[in-house]
Amino acid sequence: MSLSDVSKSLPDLSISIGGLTLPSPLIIASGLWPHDASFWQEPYSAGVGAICSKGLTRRPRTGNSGIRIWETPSGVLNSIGLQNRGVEVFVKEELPHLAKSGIPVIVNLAVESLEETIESLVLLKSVVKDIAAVELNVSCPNVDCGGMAWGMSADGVSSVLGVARKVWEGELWVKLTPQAFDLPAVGRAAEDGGADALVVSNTWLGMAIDVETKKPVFDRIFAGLSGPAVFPLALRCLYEVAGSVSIPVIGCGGVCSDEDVLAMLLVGAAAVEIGSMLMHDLKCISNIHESLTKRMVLWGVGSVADIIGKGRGDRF
Amino acid sequence: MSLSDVSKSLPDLSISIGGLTLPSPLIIASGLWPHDASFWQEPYSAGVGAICSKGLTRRPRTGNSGIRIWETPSGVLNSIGLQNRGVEVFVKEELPHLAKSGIPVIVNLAVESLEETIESLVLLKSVVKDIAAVELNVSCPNVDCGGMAWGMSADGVSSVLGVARKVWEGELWVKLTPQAFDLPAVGRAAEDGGADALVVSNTWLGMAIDVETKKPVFDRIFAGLSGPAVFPLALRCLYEVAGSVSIPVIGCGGVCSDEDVLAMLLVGAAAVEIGSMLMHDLKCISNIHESLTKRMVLWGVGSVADIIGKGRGDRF
Amino acid sequence: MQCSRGLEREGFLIDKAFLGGGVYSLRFETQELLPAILPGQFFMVGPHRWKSDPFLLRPFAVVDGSENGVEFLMKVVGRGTKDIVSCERGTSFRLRGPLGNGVFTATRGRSLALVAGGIGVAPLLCAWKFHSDVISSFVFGVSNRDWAGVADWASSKVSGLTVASDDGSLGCKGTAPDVLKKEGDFIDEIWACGPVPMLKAVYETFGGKSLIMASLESRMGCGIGGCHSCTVKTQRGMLKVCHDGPVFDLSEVFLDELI
Amino acid sequence: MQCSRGLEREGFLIDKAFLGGGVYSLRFETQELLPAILPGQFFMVGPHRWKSDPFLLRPFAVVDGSENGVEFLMKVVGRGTKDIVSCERGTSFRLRGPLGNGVFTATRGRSLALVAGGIGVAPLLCAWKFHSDVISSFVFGVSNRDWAGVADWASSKVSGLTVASDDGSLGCKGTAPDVLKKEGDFIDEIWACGPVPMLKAVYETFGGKSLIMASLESRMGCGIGGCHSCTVKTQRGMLKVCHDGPVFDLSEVFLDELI
Ligand SMILES: Cc1cc2nc3c(=O)[nH]c(=O)nc-3n(C[C@H](O)[C@H](O)[C@H](O)COP(=O)(O)OP(=O)(O)OC[C@H]3O[C@@H](n4cnc5c(N)ncnc54)[C@H](O)[C@@H]3O)c2cc1C
Ligand SMILES: Cc1cc2nc3c(=O)[nH]c(=O)nc-3n(C[C@H](O)[C@H](O)[C@H](O)COP(=O)(O)OP(=O)(O)OC[C@H]3O[C@@H](n4cnc5c(N)ncnc54)[C@H](O)[C@@H]3O)c2cc1C
Ligand SMILES: Cc1cc2nc3c(=O)[nH]c(=O)nc-3n(C[C@H](O)[C@H](O)[C@H](O)COP(=O)(O)O)c2cc1C
Ligand SMILES: Cc1cc2nc3c(=O)[nH]c(=O)nc-3n(C[C@H](O)[C@H](O)[C@H](O)COP(=O)(O)O)c2cc1C
Ligand code: FES
Ligand code: FES
Repeated sequence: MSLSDVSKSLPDLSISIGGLTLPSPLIIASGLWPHDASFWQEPYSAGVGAICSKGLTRRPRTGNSGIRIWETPSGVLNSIGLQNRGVEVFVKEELPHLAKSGIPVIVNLAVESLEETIESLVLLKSVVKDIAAVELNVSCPNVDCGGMAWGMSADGVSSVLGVARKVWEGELWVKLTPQAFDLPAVGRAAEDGGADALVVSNTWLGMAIDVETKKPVFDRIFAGLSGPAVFPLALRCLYEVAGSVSIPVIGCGGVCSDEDVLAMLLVGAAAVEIGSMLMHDLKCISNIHESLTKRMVLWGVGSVADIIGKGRGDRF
Repeated sequence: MSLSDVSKSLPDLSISIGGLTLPSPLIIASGLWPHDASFWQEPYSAGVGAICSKGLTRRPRTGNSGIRIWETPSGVLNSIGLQNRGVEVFVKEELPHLAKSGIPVIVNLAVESLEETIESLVLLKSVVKDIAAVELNVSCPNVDCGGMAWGMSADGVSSVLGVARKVWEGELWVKLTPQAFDLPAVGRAAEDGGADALVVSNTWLGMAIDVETKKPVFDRIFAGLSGPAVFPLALRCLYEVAGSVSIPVIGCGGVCSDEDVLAMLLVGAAAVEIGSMLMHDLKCISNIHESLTKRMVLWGVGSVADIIGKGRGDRF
Repeated sequence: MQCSRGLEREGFLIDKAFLGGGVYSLRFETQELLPAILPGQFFMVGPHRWKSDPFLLRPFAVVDGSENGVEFLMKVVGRGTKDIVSCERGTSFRLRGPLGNGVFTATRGRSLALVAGGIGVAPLLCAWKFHSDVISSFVFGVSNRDWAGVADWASSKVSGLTVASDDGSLGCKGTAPDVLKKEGDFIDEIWACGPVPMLKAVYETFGGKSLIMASLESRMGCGIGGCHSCTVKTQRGMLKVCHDGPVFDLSEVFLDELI
Repeated sequence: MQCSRGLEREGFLIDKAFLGGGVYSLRFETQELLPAILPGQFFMVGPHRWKSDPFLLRPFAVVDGSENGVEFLMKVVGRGTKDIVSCERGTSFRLRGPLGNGVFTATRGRSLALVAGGIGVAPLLCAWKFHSDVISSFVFGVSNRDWAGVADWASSKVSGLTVASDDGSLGCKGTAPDVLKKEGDFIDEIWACGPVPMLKAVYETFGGKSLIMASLESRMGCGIGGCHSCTVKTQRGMLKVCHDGPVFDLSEVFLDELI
């Protein structure tokens, strides 16, 4: 592997994903950050390339009952159930404030039915100038009304893109689910359907028992696993998908450090999303940004683009 | 849930799996314990219900080149590549010593080709009296010569059992791979094919990058993830399979404590296998056995059978 | 909740005292100045040596705060609290806070009583410090004598604290709400914190008659209203304990849905 | 490797000294008696507070052992060693050992030299203690003056230790094998431990002429020959460093395959 040798001036951490340019490859993943403009500014904005909204649905959702979060070894199970105020309220009451921050807004849209997806995208169209990209969440394992199904197969994802791509002309990302059997095939279907980028991937289906009560912790029994525990799994998925498509792929799952970011870039990520680690440290993104910059200087690498895909090795 | 209320006498930790009775539900998983009789005795044997052999193949294998183990957050990636001396040497030189220990021997047989599987089972037949059960490993993600393929689908597992069940009349377990898309379907195929029990499951496909060398850590790039990190995932798989078959299911993946054992029993495991935790603590099984016993006394539960499946709750 | 200077800062454990009953008092010092802390507010806390396991910080109510320090009362209940109280003086911690927008606020001219159950005394000690002039009684209910050290410690901070224990082995015999009932004539407002059964008893005894403001607990991820982990069901929908609370008007809360 | 009484036992850190260059000397005390320890043997070590992250114990060669104690020399290279050396005296540890069947064994009447590179000095200090009567020279090669403290410490244990440094800033200038070559007339046997490039240099210089027994490193899981994680490629197949070594006849080892 040869990383191009450049001058020791400060490296350029900006990246491009399809038609979009972001100041940093570090994106806040969906479901972690408040839709509250006071958190979309210094000191939290330092090093942030973009912020994904909480998963939105056409209509407001109250989310799941019972316990919603449970710690596991180096991980977190969550069963939030897409609590959100709905796309309309988001567009009218929240987005205007968030957009003012200057931080690129990625709208995470949970795909329920095709009809609702179309309706939501039409609503978002009216504010397309405030939206850097729409990220279609075809992965949420907490919802039984179709959310799971779409991302499990190439066919499902093709159907979604068939309608979405017609309505939404802005940047369109698809956030895959690791529960899919053949992730590269699902990724190719998204590419063929016109996605501008893929996010690999979402939480992993797990569960927990509370030994004291002798019952499942979560009312819905299953919940999504995220955090450092899943990093080796997410990296493998990323490696597979990045090797199978030609659109940019964004890594997501368990990223905690500049090493994790570099590992994802080296296997082919164009950027990374960071989720659970923000619960551990609100300032982790600016810390990672700083150490990433230092390491790039040390390596003599001038831009993130010079790292992407340079560490894939050969599979067998 | 109601656990039957019994007298406070010492609880009975013995369990039965198909036609087999084991003194404890705690089984040492394949690939962790030396085939060295000096480790098949006190103090290591305390609390052990059975020991699975290293994965055996028809012919000796040297295993994989390069780094073979790598620590991850609360987990371990391994790429051993089934290094073993072959079934013949095992039968002649190793098994006699191990069997003498009195600890039930579970022979973990890696399924490569169907022919080799038949040949191996024929060899094992000659020493059937020393073997408590054969555990067919249709899961190993490190081997490209078919090992992966069989466990990925119901059809693959049906083919394997089609030949195996004809040759091997002793207890026959199938150890599934979590990479399969529809684990319950694969489990049902094994049950229909005549398996006496299922083990759910094996390691999860992951990878690692060494940021210093900017390369994949493992020569084969992918490796199997085990250890506490995967427990929530393994528990979910176990829950799904145990709800789909009527033969006993043995839980495996990330078990570290009596709480983990109880969680697996509560969702339906008839026993559990413990692997990686032995690297952390050689005596973990006797410790878990002790705390499990204490907790059963506390709960007023007289036998493991009274716990199995009592904490499943209802899915939706 | 103020976030312009950032809520995440480093603090050092400077004092640790065991009070009995599994409860410790812990004091932290910060280099950066802390914003003003209101009664009911809390911090997410964890030693820096927690890298990925344990992964989540734990929420604790502020007992007392200053410009560069904060004090908590911590009951050991699981692995997180066990590890925290095992830290030596000088250990570096993450202190995220002060968090919470729903706090204890006194209204002029209204009679006010405080009722705490067990470790729920923590935020009420802070409330007492701010509003002792308007608080007519403060009942601290505990299970038994194991809590003697904590009760003494609390009594040294709160003049006229009434201690009650379920088995009568400490202070008066009875539950905190029972004792408060005996003590009190009509009370306009009650501030409560404690286990769910106690909150229910308070509501049953005083609901409708008095405004009951209670500090609730919930499992938390972020503490800043981002992750939706910590919600409770209320008349106004699923509200976030960390952001909309932790102090709520109990008449709005579906008590049977509290975990 | 003896396992009848069990290899897994508790030990307490009783002494910790920083020697410079990122190297610490650590001494542990055990309550249970330790079996006799042979030079080259090692322990898998980790504080009890490691629950699941870090998960694996780390292997360290014995520098000195007694019935109820063992001493290691530890260089901080990553998260595990960093955390271990940050432990206070009194911290409780897992000590799995003594491990390894391939050890340093002296044969009567053969001339013997020791050559160490950096932290590889650890097992050779133990070998010296056992066999100083038959060892003609002991060369300790280091990179530079950062190692002065370690070199002094080692010199206090080994009379006649020759220190060499790559840049000449400490002891003689040159690599350890170079210096040994200058020192020595014909040597029957060399015991070596150090980084792979040093082992290769030793083999190039003395291979064929002297028997070279080297203590090798490898990433380990169990330390007892169970997991097959720690293998090295040799003429006799893939052998386990923990069980068949850690000391091997270098002429049997495929040096280019060492990681
Ligand atoms: C706003 C607020 C204020 C609190 N103030 C105090 C206080 O002043 N003193 C005190 O001792 N305790 C307080 N608690 C409870 C305290 O947070 C828990 O006891 C603690 O998190 C348990 O952690 P653990 O790791 O020891 O237990 P474990 O059971 O091992 O915890 C595992 C996980 O569950 C969470 N958890 C467990 N119990 C609770 C709980 N009751 N509430 C919230 N999360 C929980 C932990 O955060 C962690 O994620 C407060 C909780 C909240 C929400
Ligand atoms: C038989 C033997 C004896 C040893 N004796 C000593 C000694 O006396 N003094 C000393 O300072 N070091 C010794 N080492 C090396 C020491 O084990 C490693 O430096 C240490 O494990 C690194 O751990 P870490 O967590 O700090 O590094 P990290 O790189 O963070 O370690 C991560 C993982 O890699 C493993 N690892 C990393 N480097 C090595 C290595 N070189 N060898 C084996 N495993 C490694 C760790 O065990 C852990 O699983 C010995 C190694 C072996 C095999
Ligand atoms: C509390 C919580 C809420 C989440 N909500 C959403 C969501 O609404 N939409 C979505 O696509 N992903 C959601 N996720 C998944 C994350 O965006 C991310 O894909 C996943 O957690 C893996 O990354 P991480 O390990 O960095 O957290 C959520 C994750 C957590 C922990
Ligand atoms: C080093 C190592 C070697 C293994 N070798 C085998 C094997 O030969 N055959 C097999 O079926 N499983 C093998 N496994 C998988 C374990 O038996 C077990 O299924 C898996 O590690 C999950 O359980 P755990 O998290 O308790 O380790 C191996 C695991 C490890 C860590
Ligand atoms: S803890 Fe994250 S929203 Fe309350
Ligand atoms: S470390 Fe397990 S076999 Fe050597």
